[in-house]
Amino acid sequence: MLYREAGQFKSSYAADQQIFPIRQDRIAVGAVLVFAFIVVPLTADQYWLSAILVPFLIFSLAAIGLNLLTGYAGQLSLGTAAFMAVGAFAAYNFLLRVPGMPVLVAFVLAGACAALVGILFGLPSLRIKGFYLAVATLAAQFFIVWALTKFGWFSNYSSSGVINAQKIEILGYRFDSPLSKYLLTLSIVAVLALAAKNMVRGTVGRSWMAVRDMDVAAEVIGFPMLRTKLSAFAVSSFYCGVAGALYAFCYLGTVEPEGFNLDLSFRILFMIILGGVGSILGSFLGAAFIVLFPIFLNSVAGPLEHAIGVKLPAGLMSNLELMIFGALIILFLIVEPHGLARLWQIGKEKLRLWPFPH
Amino acid sequence: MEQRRIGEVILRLEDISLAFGGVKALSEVSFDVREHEVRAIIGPNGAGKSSMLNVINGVYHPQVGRITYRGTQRQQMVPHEAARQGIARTFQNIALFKGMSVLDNIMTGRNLKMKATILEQAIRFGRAGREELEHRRKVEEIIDFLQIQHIRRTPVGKLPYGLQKRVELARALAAEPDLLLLDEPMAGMNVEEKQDMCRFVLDVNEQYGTTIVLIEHDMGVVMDISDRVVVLDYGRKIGDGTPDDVRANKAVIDAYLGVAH
Amino acid sequence: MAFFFEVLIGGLLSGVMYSLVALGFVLIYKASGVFNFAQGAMVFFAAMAFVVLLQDHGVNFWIAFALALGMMILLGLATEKFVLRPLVNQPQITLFMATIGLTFFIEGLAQLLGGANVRGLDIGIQDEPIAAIANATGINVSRFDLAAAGVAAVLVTSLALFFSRTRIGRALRAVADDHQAALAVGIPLHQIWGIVWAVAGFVALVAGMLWGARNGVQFALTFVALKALPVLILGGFESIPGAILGGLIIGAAEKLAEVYLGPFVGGGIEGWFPYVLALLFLLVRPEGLFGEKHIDRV
Amino acid sequence: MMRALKSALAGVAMLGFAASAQAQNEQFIPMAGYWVGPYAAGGSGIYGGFIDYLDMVNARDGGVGGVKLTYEKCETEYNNARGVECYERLKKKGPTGASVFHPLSTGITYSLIDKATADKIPIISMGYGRTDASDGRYFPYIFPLVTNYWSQNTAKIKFIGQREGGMDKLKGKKIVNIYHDSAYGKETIPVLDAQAKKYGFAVTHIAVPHPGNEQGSQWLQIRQIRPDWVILRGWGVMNPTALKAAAKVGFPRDKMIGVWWSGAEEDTIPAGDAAKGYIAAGFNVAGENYPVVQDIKKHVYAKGKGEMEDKSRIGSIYYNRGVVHGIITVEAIRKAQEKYGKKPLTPEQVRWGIENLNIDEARLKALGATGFMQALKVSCLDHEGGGAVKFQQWDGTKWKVITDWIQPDRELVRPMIEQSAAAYGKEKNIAPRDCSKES
Amino acid sequence: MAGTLDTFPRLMLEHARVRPDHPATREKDLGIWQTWTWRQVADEVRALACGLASQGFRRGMHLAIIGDNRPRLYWSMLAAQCLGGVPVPMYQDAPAAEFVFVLNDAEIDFAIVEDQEQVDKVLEAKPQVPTLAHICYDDPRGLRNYEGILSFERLQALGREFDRANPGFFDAEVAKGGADDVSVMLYTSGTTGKPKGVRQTHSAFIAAARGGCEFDRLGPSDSVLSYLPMAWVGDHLFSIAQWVYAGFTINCPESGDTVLTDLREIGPTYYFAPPRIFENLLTQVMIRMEDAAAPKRWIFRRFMDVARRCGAEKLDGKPIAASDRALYALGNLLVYGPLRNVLGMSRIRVAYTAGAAIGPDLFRFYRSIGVNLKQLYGSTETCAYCCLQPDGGVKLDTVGMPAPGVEVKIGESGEVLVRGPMLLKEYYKRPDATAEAIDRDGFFHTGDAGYFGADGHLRIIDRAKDVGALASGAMFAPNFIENKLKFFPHVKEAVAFGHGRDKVCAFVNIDVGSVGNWAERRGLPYSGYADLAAKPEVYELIRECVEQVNAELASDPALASSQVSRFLILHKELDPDDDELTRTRKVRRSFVAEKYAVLVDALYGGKSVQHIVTQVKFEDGRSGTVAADLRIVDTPTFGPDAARKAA
Repeated sequence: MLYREAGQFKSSYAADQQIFPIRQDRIAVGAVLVFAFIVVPLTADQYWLSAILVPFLIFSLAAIGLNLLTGYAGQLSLGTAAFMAVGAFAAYNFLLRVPGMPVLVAFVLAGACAALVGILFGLPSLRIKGFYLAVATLAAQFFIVWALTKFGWFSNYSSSGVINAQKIEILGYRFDSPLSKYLLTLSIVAVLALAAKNMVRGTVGRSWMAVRDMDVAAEVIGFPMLRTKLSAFAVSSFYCGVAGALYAFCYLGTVEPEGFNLDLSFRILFMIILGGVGSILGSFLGAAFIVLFPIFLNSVAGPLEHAIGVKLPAGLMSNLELMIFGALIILFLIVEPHGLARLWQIGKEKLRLWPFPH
Repeated sequence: MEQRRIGEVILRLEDISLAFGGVKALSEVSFDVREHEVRAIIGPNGAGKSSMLNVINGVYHPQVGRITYRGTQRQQMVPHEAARQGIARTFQNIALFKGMSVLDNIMTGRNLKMKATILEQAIRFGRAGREELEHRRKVEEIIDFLQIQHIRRTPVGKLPYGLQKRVELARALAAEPDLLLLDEPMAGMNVEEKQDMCRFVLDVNEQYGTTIVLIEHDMGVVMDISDRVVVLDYGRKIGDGTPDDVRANKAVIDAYLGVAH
Repeated sequence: MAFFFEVLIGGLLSGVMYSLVALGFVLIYKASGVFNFAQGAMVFFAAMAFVVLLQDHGVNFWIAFALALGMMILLGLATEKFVLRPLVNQPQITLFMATIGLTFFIEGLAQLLGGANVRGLDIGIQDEPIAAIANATGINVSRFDLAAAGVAAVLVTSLALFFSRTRIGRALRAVADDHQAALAVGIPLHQIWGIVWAVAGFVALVAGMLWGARNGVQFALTFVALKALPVLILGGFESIPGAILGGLIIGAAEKLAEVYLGPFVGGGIEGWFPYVLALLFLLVRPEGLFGEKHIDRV
Repeated sequence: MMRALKSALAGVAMLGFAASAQAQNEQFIPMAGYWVGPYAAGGSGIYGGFIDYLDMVNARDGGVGGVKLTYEKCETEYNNARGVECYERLKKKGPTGASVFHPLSTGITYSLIDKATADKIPIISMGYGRTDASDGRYFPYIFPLVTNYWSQNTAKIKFIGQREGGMDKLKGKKIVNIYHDSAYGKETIPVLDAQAKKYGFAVTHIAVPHPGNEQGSQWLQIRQIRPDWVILRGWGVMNPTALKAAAKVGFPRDKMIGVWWSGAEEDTIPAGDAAKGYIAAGFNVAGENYPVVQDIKKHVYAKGKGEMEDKSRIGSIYYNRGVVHGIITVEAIRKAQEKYGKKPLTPEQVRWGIENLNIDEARLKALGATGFMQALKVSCLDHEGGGAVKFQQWDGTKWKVITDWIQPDRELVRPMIEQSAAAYGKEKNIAPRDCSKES
Repeated sequence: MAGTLDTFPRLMLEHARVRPDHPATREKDLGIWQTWTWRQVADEVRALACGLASQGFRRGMHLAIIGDNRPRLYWSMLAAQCLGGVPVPMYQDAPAAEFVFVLNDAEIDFAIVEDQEQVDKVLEAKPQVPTLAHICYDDPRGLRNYEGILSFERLQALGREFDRANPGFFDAEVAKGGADDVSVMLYTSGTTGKPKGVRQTHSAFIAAARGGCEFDRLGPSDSVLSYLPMAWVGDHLFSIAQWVYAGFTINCPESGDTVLTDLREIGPTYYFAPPRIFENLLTQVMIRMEDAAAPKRWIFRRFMDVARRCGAEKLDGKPIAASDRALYALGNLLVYGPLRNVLGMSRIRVAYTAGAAIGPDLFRFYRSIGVNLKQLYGSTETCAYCCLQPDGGVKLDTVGMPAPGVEVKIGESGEVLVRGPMLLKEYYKRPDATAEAIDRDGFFHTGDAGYFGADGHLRIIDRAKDVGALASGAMFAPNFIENKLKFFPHVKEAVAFGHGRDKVCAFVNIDVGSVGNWAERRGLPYSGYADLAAKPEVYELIRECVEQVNAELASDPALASSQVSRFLILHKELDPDDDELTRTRKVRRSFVAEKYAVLVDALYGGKSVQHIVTQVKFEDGRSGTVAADLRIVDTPTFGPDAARKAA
């Protein structure tokens, strides 16, 4: 309905292959960016910035990372949180141990460290597939968290194993207010999301999808299995690593390895299942849902008690939340295996074809 | 019409034997393929035809035998290495990438010619963007060649069988192969689709000079379009020669007795 | 040396406990090709249901057992109907993710039922060393572990008999071999799957009671499933003997590793050691101990 | 979308607070706890006691100085990220914002140190959290009140010394510290090492991976070491498992000393007989025969209200610990009202109240909590206040107090705290406050 | 435009000079719209012209152009004109046999054709066309091994070489051209007899182009989709004459199958289509809307009602009620705008339809959703049009007022006569025909019967010779009735009989798409056209349509006796390959009547079933027979009173 595409024709491949070939999409994306970079900073309060938007962005980034691996390359991973942990601790150590290390460089290096670890744990993917691989990634989850807890060097011998993220300073500007952290996170996430989008619509993305859809054929047309899968692990882990660093530096400020537990990995997996496997947009939608939904349930619980005057059993909401999440996962897998992103896609198609149904 | 110059032998298979567990798929099969020719492999079901193709491009590794491709002898090869050397193929059961559009599927065929690193692709700067555009043009030519313009953006999973086969051929062609292996390119097609596919195969062979090895059940098609035919039965070679030779071969007639064609 | 044997025996016996959980996985995988991540949650749920009946409602032990079994069967059937059946013919990985969702659902349900506190469960067997053996050899062997091993042995034997001797069992095996073919010869697939999920529920209940008696019934019970995964990788997803043997190997290996290797690296390696072991094993034999080699046809 | 959601949430909240909207004479206290997950027993017990105490004060006294106490629950699931979200959500609630924040998790406490300092909201981490925050010069807003882990550990060693017949008898003894492999669990490793050096005993640290429901091999190790004492530093399900595992390898339970997070009914009852004889430290005691608990029953439960669904938990260790949380919070507000007047106070004013808290025995008696908790006096230098613990032993059905308040080894602990806090200050570039200038 | 710009080549060169980088031609090829600017077009044409010259193409020669709408074929026309030659575009879907006549009649020496298909046909015709010496092709696919033909690239390469060797040649040739030179020769579709070559001069077509462009204010920024047969005068006017006159952009679709997609992509501002296309589009719309969910259908119906009520008036700038204005604005957001968009008509400023009568409902539909659709009237001999509907003065039942500079009058027999600058110069080699068509006063006899209303608008009734009379003496205008029937989406084609008879009977062709969809929704299985056409349910459906037409006819006293009293549904679709339709898809009524005489007899003989065997030609050229038993159905007719009620 809102899409008026008549007259939008492409006279070059460059125009045809741009990220958003439809003008209305470009306008919408522009509007979202304006909203995120200008409207939000002007209107959002601290709570929204630091408790919802920043984690939402960080989880989106992690979800993109997982989506690249699982959604695009078809390699199910349950170790996302561990790669985030690698990123968080690596960034901390780079800043701690290399004098004068710029923060952004540290983030990139943190991603690189996570990528290396990802490659290491991706090696088994050459021989094993499917949930065998999923189980193998659990090894990464448990081992990495254990190693970070166990070897004091990683946490600078902090007695508790907790690390305190250093202050973020870029070109003399201190990022310590929630707003500045939000803008920093937003910028990094926007850039990386764009890069992810570029990758998935380029050769490397096609190589991942090829391996996912039909690995023998992928190899036959010349995608080396080893390099392709490992590149997926590396890039995915890079994203998770950067997300982990942001998680420590822009969100919590202090983290302990146990914070990057299996539960977090599952949470991110849920984001992509609900949001949309194999979709960058889905990563954002899923993250938004998983971040907001519990908060929503939680914040209605108290007022609800007041309103109806009945004391709800302790934990009711939290248990319901678990059940609803579980049920939603199943529901989505049954009804719409491609998640919210597909629903969005369908809605958009409908709008494009409106008033026709097909 | 005879403009193709059939050249030297470019692929030679000698004494290939292949077994899965205890089951022998191929036993001491030898034959060769000349440059620019259309070489057919025929035989009843289970004769080892697909195994033969799989041996050529390294999906299966024969226990015994030698493969000589363009003068280099090798025992075995991994498939992507074969691709690198200019061998492309299609599969008996369509092996398209179901989650991708026709265009992207065909683009994957260009992968060996793309050089941009992941980083370049991520920022889509310089080489990466340029390559995408250049290769898109190439792919469009193939789309044009195979007349599948109208399904360019369709996810391959939604296409009818015949078109999927055509897209698979397009993907193989996108690699600009020297040697094209076609595993039953016309299986399951109706007469019209078969005619189209025959024409495409011949056009490829003619226009690009691509050497073609194909497996086909339809005797008529095989006899029409191939220069030489190898006949396999129970993993052994029972005939080899021009279509006419093969048609006259006693062993072949026996093997095909009862097989309606 | 006595200590080594004590560790070894202790490991083997706790390995049996892992096998018990792994058994549930294997049953379901064998029949429906579903890797049921929710088996751990089912163990938790079963134990919780049992404990709540026993303690909060004062139900007699055996009646509680029967009722809990009934609930597990219901849960199994419901799972088959509402989760598996709509997802039939989906890729295995999708089913796997669905069972992760199921895990969360069951966890929430169990805690809604019984709260979040640790609940003790006494099934009448003390988890103490058997004095006679301790005195004779200096090796502590837990009475409880021994009993659990006994239960596991009985369970495995009866399941093996069930599979080989009964009509349903044979149908199950047929289904496991080839769904389509089974369907073609008139085996009621959904009924079979329902039965398998019910049996898996039964196994979960037994495992839940044993684990609950050992550690208390609480949310953390779901984590035992995580221990069963490497067991499965080692033993192969489709093999009951594999699950037993895998359990024994993992149990013994992780205890030995923790005791003898742990101190050198700071301990606490039990969490990942079985995984790394299984992983290394996978690299050598991707199909597991008893799995069959699989060839991709193209 | 965000805006829309926000107004939707606000709408729901309005609905709830419509009745009390006009009453602005309120002091808001956030209740970020956990009622689900592996550690729910602690969370539900402590926040049960805490909330009941506040309700009792409201019902009995009409609030503090006429100011009604209000609260709102927020589920953290013992998860840092959720905890931070709860903090951010609740910190601006009420007419003056969150008076004081109890994270009830060491991890969340760590995550909030910077934020709370920036927001000028006091954090009370009673019996957990960051030990070196006891040095108030570097941590003006963090209060690890009553006693911290290090103090407690020295008291524990003192207790062992008592049992062994003197601190000199510790030489050559073997002590195992079996700990939850997390920030919380690892806190006491340095202080134990220091004491081992000081008293000449050998200490072995054995980690139990989260959540701690598998301890077979750890206890086999313990059996191999054959220690004289085992210090159990567990949490949640790790505790009953440890007791059962100890029973399994035949380690005497009366040689096991638990930290206060390992010494509640929820830890022992599930272990059954295996728990009998087990000793645990505590900065509060179990039992409901204290006037303060009786008051709660009278003013809250008798009217059909109250947080605890399971009434038998009233008077349990965790519940009573919650009551201690309540007492200290209320007393801090009361103290602050002395200075700032009887009106809703800002968090910063409450902070002053906490820092100048002085609950002596007389006050304890007035509160009906004599013997229930220790007297404490907080200062700018000392954000701990008390430091002593009582030891209790499980007799199979209930906790029995077996010692009086045992004081910590301050000479050992304080320098370590100061050193650690100074290091933190240096890392974070914080100049210490000059406590002589604080009033 | 300066006075010297009196030929198309000069106009083209002027554009290349004035707006060198303005897109002149686009073609969807290799996935994108390949674009050529005016400068590039001028270059291409120059190379091509020189190439033709190098091969011996000289002034006055005819260049056959056969193929779909390809830029190179359009350029070829200009190239021929540059050399003083005459392009002769031919219908690309005609079989080789039909080529022979035109190729011989026009004495073709040179032919530029699109692809292998056309090359094959031309080569097939060649033995019978002694003059044909040069064949040049655009698309080389499949032509590798053909001997003696020239690729377009090669021709241009030769041309560039020639140009280098003879630098002044091209410009000199262009300079030699005069306004009164013949610029194009178009063969009339030949509803009757053999096609005639209509010779039009530069000045005639430029006058026509100028008139149209000024009338509708067309300029360089406009854009059209060139998809109609190049041999048709309408396409020549729009895609050549007005293109080169106004300097706008023509867009060639990727293929015949993708026209609708391409239309949507390009979103032309100026659009031209015969009623059939508009009708098909509307049918598509209705079919697709049938599948929509109920709420959407409700919205659609609701707002289409609003549009019917006030849409056309709004477009004409007439005052409408405020409530309607608001509803229309909402409808524009929800329905009309999106609808225009999916039809590719969002940007259309002016759309024309011509060639046949358009149904009032159809016409009103497009105008009501905001598409400025207008009718024009004209023929090949008048450079496509002589009457146009002005903006704001659009009437459903007229073809508009005489175009600027055109005189139109009604002859004594009621025939429409036209005089003006865009009249044909002559019929090629047919002085007799020329003399017959143009009278002494210079009026061209259109052969159409019509009259001017009081408003000055011309109304066309039918072909003058087709207007007949029933046995009762009442007027019988078969086209009129047929069109009324065809306005139903279910009716694809209709043939009415009645001249000299006592009543009117009709053949009907159902529209397989529309009726098929209708059948599917009712769970009615069918195997093909013939099967579907024979269904009693379908007969009932069509009977209702006929009945409605009868009701409408009954309300007009002059036509009341023309009500269709019996009809049958033909067992096969009328097909140009079987000569039942012209290439422009007009019914050849007399041919049909002759071919299906047995059916006509059955209709009038009162039979209810008739067996028929028909010869058909299949697509691959083979022929065969189709046999069927056709049912004949009576339909109720109305007296004047009943009619008023029904209407």
